[in-house]
Amino acid sequence: MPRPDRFRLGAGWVGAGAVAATGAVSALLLIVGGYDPFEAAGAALGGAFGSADAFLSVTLVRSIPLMLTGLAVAFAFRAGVWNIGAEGQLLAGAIAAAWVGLVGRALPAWLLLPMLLALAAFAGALWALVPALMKVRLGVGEVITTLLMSFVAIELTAFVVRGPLQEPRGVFPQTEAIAAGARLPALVPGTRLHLGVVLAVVAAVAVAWLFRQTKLGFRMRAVGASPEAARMAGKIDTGPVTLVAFLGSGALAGLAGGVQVAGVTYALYEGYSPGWGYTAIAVALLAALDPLWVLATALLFGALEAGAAAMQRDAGIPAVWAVAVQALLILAVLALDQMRRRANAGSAGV
Amino acid sequence: MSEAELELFLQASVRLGAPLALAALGEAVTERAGVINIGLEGAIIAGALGGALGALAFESGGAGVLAGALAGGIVALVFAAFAVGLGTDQIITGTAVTLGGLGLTGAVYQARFGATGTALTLPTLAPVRLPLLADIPLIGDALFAQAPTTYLAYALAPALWYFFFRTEWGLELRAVGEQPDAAAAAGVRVRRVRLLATLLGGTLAGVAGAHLALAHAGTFAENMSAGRGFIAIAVVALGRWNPPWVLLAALFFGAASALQYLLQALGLDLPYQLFLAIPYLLTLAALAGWLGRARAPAALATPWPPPR
Amino acid sequence: GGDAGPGEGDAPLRVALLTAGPVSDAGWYAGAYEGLLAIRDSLGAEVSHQQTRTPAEFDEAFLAYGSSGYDLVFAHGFEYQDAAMRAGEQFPATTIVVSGGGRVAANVIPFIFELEEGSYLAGMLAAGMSESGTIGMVGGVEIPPVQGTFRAFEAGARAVDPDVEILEAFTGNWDDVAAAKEAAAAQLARGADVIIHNVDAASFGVFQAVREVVGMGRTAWALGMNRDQNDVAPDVILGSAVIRIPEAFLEVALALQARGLGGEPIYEGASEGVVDFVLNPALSSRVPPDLVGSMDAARERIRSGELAVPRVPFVETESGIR
Amino acid sequence: MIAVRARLDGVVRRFGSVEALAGASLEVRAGEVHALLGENGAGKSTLLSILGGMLRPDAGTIEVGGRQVALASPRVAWALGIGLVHQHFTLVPPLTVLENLALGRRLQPARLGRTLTRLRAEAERLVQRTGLDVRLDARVEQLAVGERQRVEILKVLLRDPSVLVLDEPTASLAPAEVASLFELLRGLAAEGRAIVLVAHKIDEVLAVADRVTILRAGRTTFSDVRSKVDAASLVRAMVGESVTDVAAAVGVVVVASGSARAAAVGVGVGASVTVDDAARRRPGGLVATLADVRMHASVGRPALEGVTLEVRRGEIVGIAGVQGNGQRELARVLSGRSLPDSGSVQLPAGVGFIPQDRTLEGLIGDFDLAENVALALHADPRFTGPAALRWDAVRAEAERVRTRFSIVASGTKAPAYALSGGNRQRLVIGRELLVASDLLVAEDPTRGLDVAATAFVHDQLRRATETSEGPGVVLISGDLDEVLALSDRLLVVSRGRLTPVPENARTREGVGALMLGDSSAAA
Ligand SMILES: Nc1ncnc2c1ncn2[C@@H]1O[C@H](COP(=O)(O)OP(=O)(O)OP(=O)(O)O)[C@@H](O)[C@H]1O
Ligand SMILES: Nc1ncnc2c1ncn2[C@@H]1O[C@H](COP(=O)(O)OP(=O)(O)OP(=O)(O)O)[C@@H](O)[C@H]1O
Ligand SMILES: [Mg+2]
Ligand SMILES: [Mg+2]
Repeated sequence: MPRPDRFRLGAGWVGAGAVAATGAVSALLLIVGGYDPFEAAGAALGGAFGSADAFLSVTLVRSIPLMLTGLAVAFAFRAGVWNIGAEGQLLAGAIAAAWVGLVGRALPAWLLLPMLLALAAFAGALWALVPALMKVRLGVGEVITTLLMSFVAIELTAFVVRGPLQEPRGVFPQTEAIAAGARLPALVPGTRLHLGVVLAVVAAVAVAWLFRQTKLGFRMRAVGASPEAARMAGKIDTGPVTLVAFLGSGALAGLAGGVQVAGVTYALYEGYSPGWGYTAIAVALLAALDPLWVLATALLFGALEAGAAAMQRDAGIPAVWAVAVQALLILAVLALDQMRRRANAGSAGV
Repeated sequence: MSEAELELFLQASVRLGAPLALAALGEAVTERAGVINIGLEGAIIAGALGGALGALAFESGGAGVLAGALAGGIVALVFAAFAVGLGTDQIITGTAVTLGGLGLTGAVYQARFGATGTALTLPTLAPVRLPLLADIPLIGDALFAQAPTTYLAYALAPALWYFFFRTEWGLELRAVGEQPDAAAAAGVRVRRVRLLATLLGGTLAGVAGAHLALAHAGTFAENMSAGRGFIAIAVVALGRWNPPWVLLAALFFGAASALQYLLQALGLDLPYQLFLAIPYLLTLAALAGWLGRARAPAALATPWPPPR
Repeated sequence: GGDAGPGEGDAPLRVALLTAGPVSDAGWYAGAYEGLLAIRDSLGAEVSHQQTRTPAEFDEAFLAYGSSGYDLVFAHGFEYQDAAMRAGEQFPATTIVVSGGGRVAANVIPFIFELEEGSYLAGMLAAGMSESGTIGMVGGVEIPPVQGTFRAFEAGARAVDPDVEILEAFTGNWDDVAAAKEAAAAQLARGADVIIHNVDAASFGVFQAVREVVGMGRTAWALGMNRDQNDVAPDVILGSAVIRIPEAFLEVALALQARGLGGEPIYEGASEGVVDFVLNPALSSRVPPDLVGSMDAARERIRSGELAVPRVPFVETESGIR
Repeated sequence: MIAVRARLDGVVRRFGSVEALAGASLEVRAGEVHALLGENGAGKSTLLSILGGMLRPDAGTIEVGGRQVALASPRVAWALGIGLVHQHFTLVPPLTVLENLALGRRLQPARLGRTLTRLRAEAERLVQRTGLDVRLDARVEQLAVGERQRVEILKVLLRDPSVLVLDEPTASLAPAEVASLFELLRGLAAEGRAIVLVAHKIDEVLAVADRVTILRAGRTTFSDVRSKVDAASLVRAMVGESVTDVAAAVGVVVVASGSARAAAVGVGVGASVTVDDAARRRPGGLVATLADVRMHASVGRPALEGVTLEVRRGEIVGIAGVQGNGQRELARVLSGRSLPDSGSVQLPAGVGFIPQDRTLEGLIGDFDLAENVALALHADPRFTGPAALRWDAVRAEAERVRTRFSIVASGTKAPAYALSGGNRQRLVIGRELLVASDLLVAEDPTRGLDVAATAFVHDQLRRATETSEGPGVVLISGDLDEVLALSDRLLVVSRGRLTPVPENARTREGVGALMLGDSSAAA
């Protein structure tokens, strides 16, 4: 797996270069498909950044689950735990959040909301506990187990919205809307931007602090960078550190699920996540596993998705084309970032 | 359960396992070279569309398989150009390639058959009964009355095993996946090996997609790969990167999937989501019970030359 | 897209469509998209479509259409209903029609396709044609429209043969053709010889499974759903329960333009000519005439309201759930 | 006129802002053993990597066989007959030794079996001839460092290079192996091959070299034939400092502290100076005890079979042995890194541990100097608050280590992977001395250190054990000169058992015999 290698995405010309290269290739693709690339670009930019409302209500709101799951992935990966199951942990958190939000109607908001978020995080951690124990106790690689747990979580979600948590009419596979007191308040009145973004930023700062300053964070990084050296030179018991990485990661992903339920959808549905937990891997790796950079890369992916949706709506680009352009954009960003890194490394590349 | 049902269950296991086996065997080669191609899903769906278009154009299932292989190979080439050639992060690149594969196949499909889709009926790849073998009671039909692509999977398992462990090329491939620096120091062309391994993986994923469209479904639909690329990656790990085991793991997964339809058809009154979760739960149990402790190639997902 | 043309006279109608799946499914979503295009072509409306991938996008999509002044938004799926209610409140000038929705407001209108009426007839045909006495249903995801059609199918079948055995299976999604095929194959192996589906784009897998057992010498049939699929597999599909979604959409748009929709759920069924069951002309000779006769009679009784096909009620109105 | 096999001229190579080579030159001739010397971090490995096609120079010319070439990859270098034995291992751990030898050979690409059969015969012949004992069917990950080193050498020799380049091949070989390797090198040179050798022990080098080239700070400062140099002049050329420093480096370290003891150690030039035992105090209290410790190695046979050992404060217990006799496990148990299968272990709190493999076990390449120092300090209350590490204190400590051990690095923020081999070792030693208040377990601590650094480390060890309050030191080493010179008590480890060396056997020969399991020498 890639090693953390800090870099700065924002560095001036990378951004400019990415836009140029992407523009060229995507434009070509759109022209071949019979669409107007300029209209598409206008729509995408407008949809992502065109107005304060587009940015706050759409781009930023879309990036919140990516921020939190991105942090979850970075948290685990930094400790050498390849948790690719943030998706399932997010769903576990969403299920717990929906449950709290439904049964806790009688509780006051100041109690209900924190409870909802805490339980969502707890559920996410619990979902990560299975692969964690399989890894620590049985030595079973987590890449496959976390993935499998995600598939199970998808079916579990489908089950609970038809079974225990189904709306009272018993017809629709979804829950009732959660209590008003269980919802995250708007951060900027009049927009859809909810308090979850503050939570994400606080979490990022906390994780960054953990990694940079604390004993635990140091141990996690050491185990992640070299378990052998951590044991031999650091006298670190890798088992507990690995467990913490799993549970913390699961908790962050679970929190993401809770925040989505409490801040955006207010109810749980089948097919709840479009794959936030998987996109999160790209978000975290593009940020070189740096928690603060995760905020930025999540925003980038949020903007990409917002732009793709706006392209459909406002420029008549079919969803499939919008997705293809999105893929191209990611590749372009990657390629340019890579070239910039090589240039920075001078002649160090062999 | 009647014997007929058991037989059908076994047949369904092989049918569902075969595309996984093809894709997973290819991915095993890719991963043995230290490259994890998360873009496999994109290669499979491209293979399915390529297979469909090829079969229509040449009115032949066989031509469809070749076209599907080509389409999967092209997707893998894009992935390799970035992840192997440029050394970009393999996971992000794979994510983008899957996204692009799903999007572009949809776009091509809609461009060719109209935005609202059409009822494609494809020339299929007919099952071939292997004489004698297919007459074995119970398992004969299941294993030996299948599409030719299924036999390709059977043949690949021992062939790839031989390649990995009994040829110098295989030794180089494994060394590249374990310790690319050491391989390079010994004179192995690391990137070339990785490129070829990735292309082979994509090609087989394309065959898997063509198999889905031509030997299984007889049609093409958007997203019909339905996550099989990711399952195949899990199957590789379940099969410990060893081709015969990978084949068995794919068939195991196929059986676990077939079980859900069997159980649903039996009319057990349980939530069907439980049945849908069976393959994953069974695999988890298998891993916990007796298949754990597999070690991935040490340099898996590590770009070479390293970014420092 | 673009701005609404500054009108001499009336500004064109602006109509949007939200789908939760690809419109290339040649089924449920394709019908809606065709409806949107029909509105564009017949009424000169300015149209827009977005495919959403997650419930988290619902509010955003309504916000986008509501705030840019769309007159009519078709939200083609029950899952949009809660977000539609929120959006309806925020954008009173926009009318939102929720296919299969269960909540009503002045400008949020459930749009109910009574496909049950078609699948009741399908059930009759299935039971009448079955030689084994076992028939099957293969569903994608267990959502109200699917439940509705399956319950009606069962009722129709039992009306013909009270002892018929009916199998049911779900694949968990709408795209996985191979999974749908295996589900159907498993039912065929259990003796089912007529299979209906409600798996949208994956329905080809069901037809393929039937074709394969027919190829091995058995007699088995498939039934189409949602749109007229008779020509998809003319050799095995006896008939299809159809919704004429495009026509229904166009009618809604016309009604909105003419007089507004007035806060009432819209039901479209057999009596409106939107839902029907169509026999495959290529195979109709295989269906015994008296079975065709009793189906025709049932159709008439449904149209006249004499025969109440079982439905899963879900629309919340002031007078309770209907 | 002797043919020039390879010539590097004006070679420049930068790593970011670090200029590892600033105009280095090297001329290698057929039939000679050419020693390349220099302090840790002088650029030796970088220069050799360029010759082996692993790195590309930023400037300068390379000629091989009289033609200017671009050594674009190891393949190209191999094709030109250049074989490089790396300082850091380039073996594939899960493969067997034989498979590693076959890698990249393309003898029978489609039939590995035949290639292996052929190579087995060749390798066995070479083993016979060189005395480099390796188990061809063992997997490399099972091998100790010394054995890996032998495999590296064998791998290159099997390809029959005309220019053989060896970067510190002797650092982890037993004395007898060093002797036979050198004999082999002489033989190869006599066949007309060119040999380039990096080693830090000047006596070794002078015994085998025909010509000597010295690198200092990336520049070639000296190059001449063996007959015109002696140890002192070489060290002067390497260090370029005043004569007293040179003397210190060459071997006589005069401890200028107020201590009563004037200790002298002889390493480097080989002229061992015996320790003034009388000046040493009696050792202090018991700090560590092993009683009847048994342990299995991670693979295969038992590694420790009933080891009993007591370590007291202020003493240096030397444990000599050939790699692979259980020292790795002994070191891990003694340092509290591993639990034995049976037996009792009593250890103090302040334990320092210098592991055998600095790159994989001693350091984290991606961590900077301070973070690597923190590996030893993260549990120490002096450097931690309730949750946070006191990074300012850690960094200050790291800076102290850096200056005290003269680590060539841009600062405490330099990543460990950018350090040269010797500087990595300095970092590990400096760090472990910080925490070894009660016990220091050191495996081959001076492996890969240059002369001055070796002397310095030895001095540090002696100083630490000067008083009976100091830590006990367990020095596990295959370097006989080192253990003989430093140890208060000497034991030999052989096949998982410890045998004390009787006073009358405290000679190179006596200990050497014991190391090979010859118990008659102890009698
Ligand atoms: N950006 C890229 N896109 C696609 N393929 C590439 C790219 N870069 C390299 N390749 C392919 O990868 C192969 C290996 O490239 P590379 O230059 O590393 O090795 P080589 O030249 O074959 O070997 P060596 O460098 O060891 O002599 C090339 O043959 C080329 O076909
Ligand atoms: N990958 C790298 N990145 C940055 N700096 C490096 C890198 N490799 C080597 N250096 C620097 O280049 C200089 C020369 O290193 P080199 O390894 O050639 O020294 P050396 O003479 O072999 O030392 P030693 O005797 O310790 O092995 C050192 O200062 C080292 O820190
Ligand atoms: Mg060196
Ligand atoms: Mg090259």
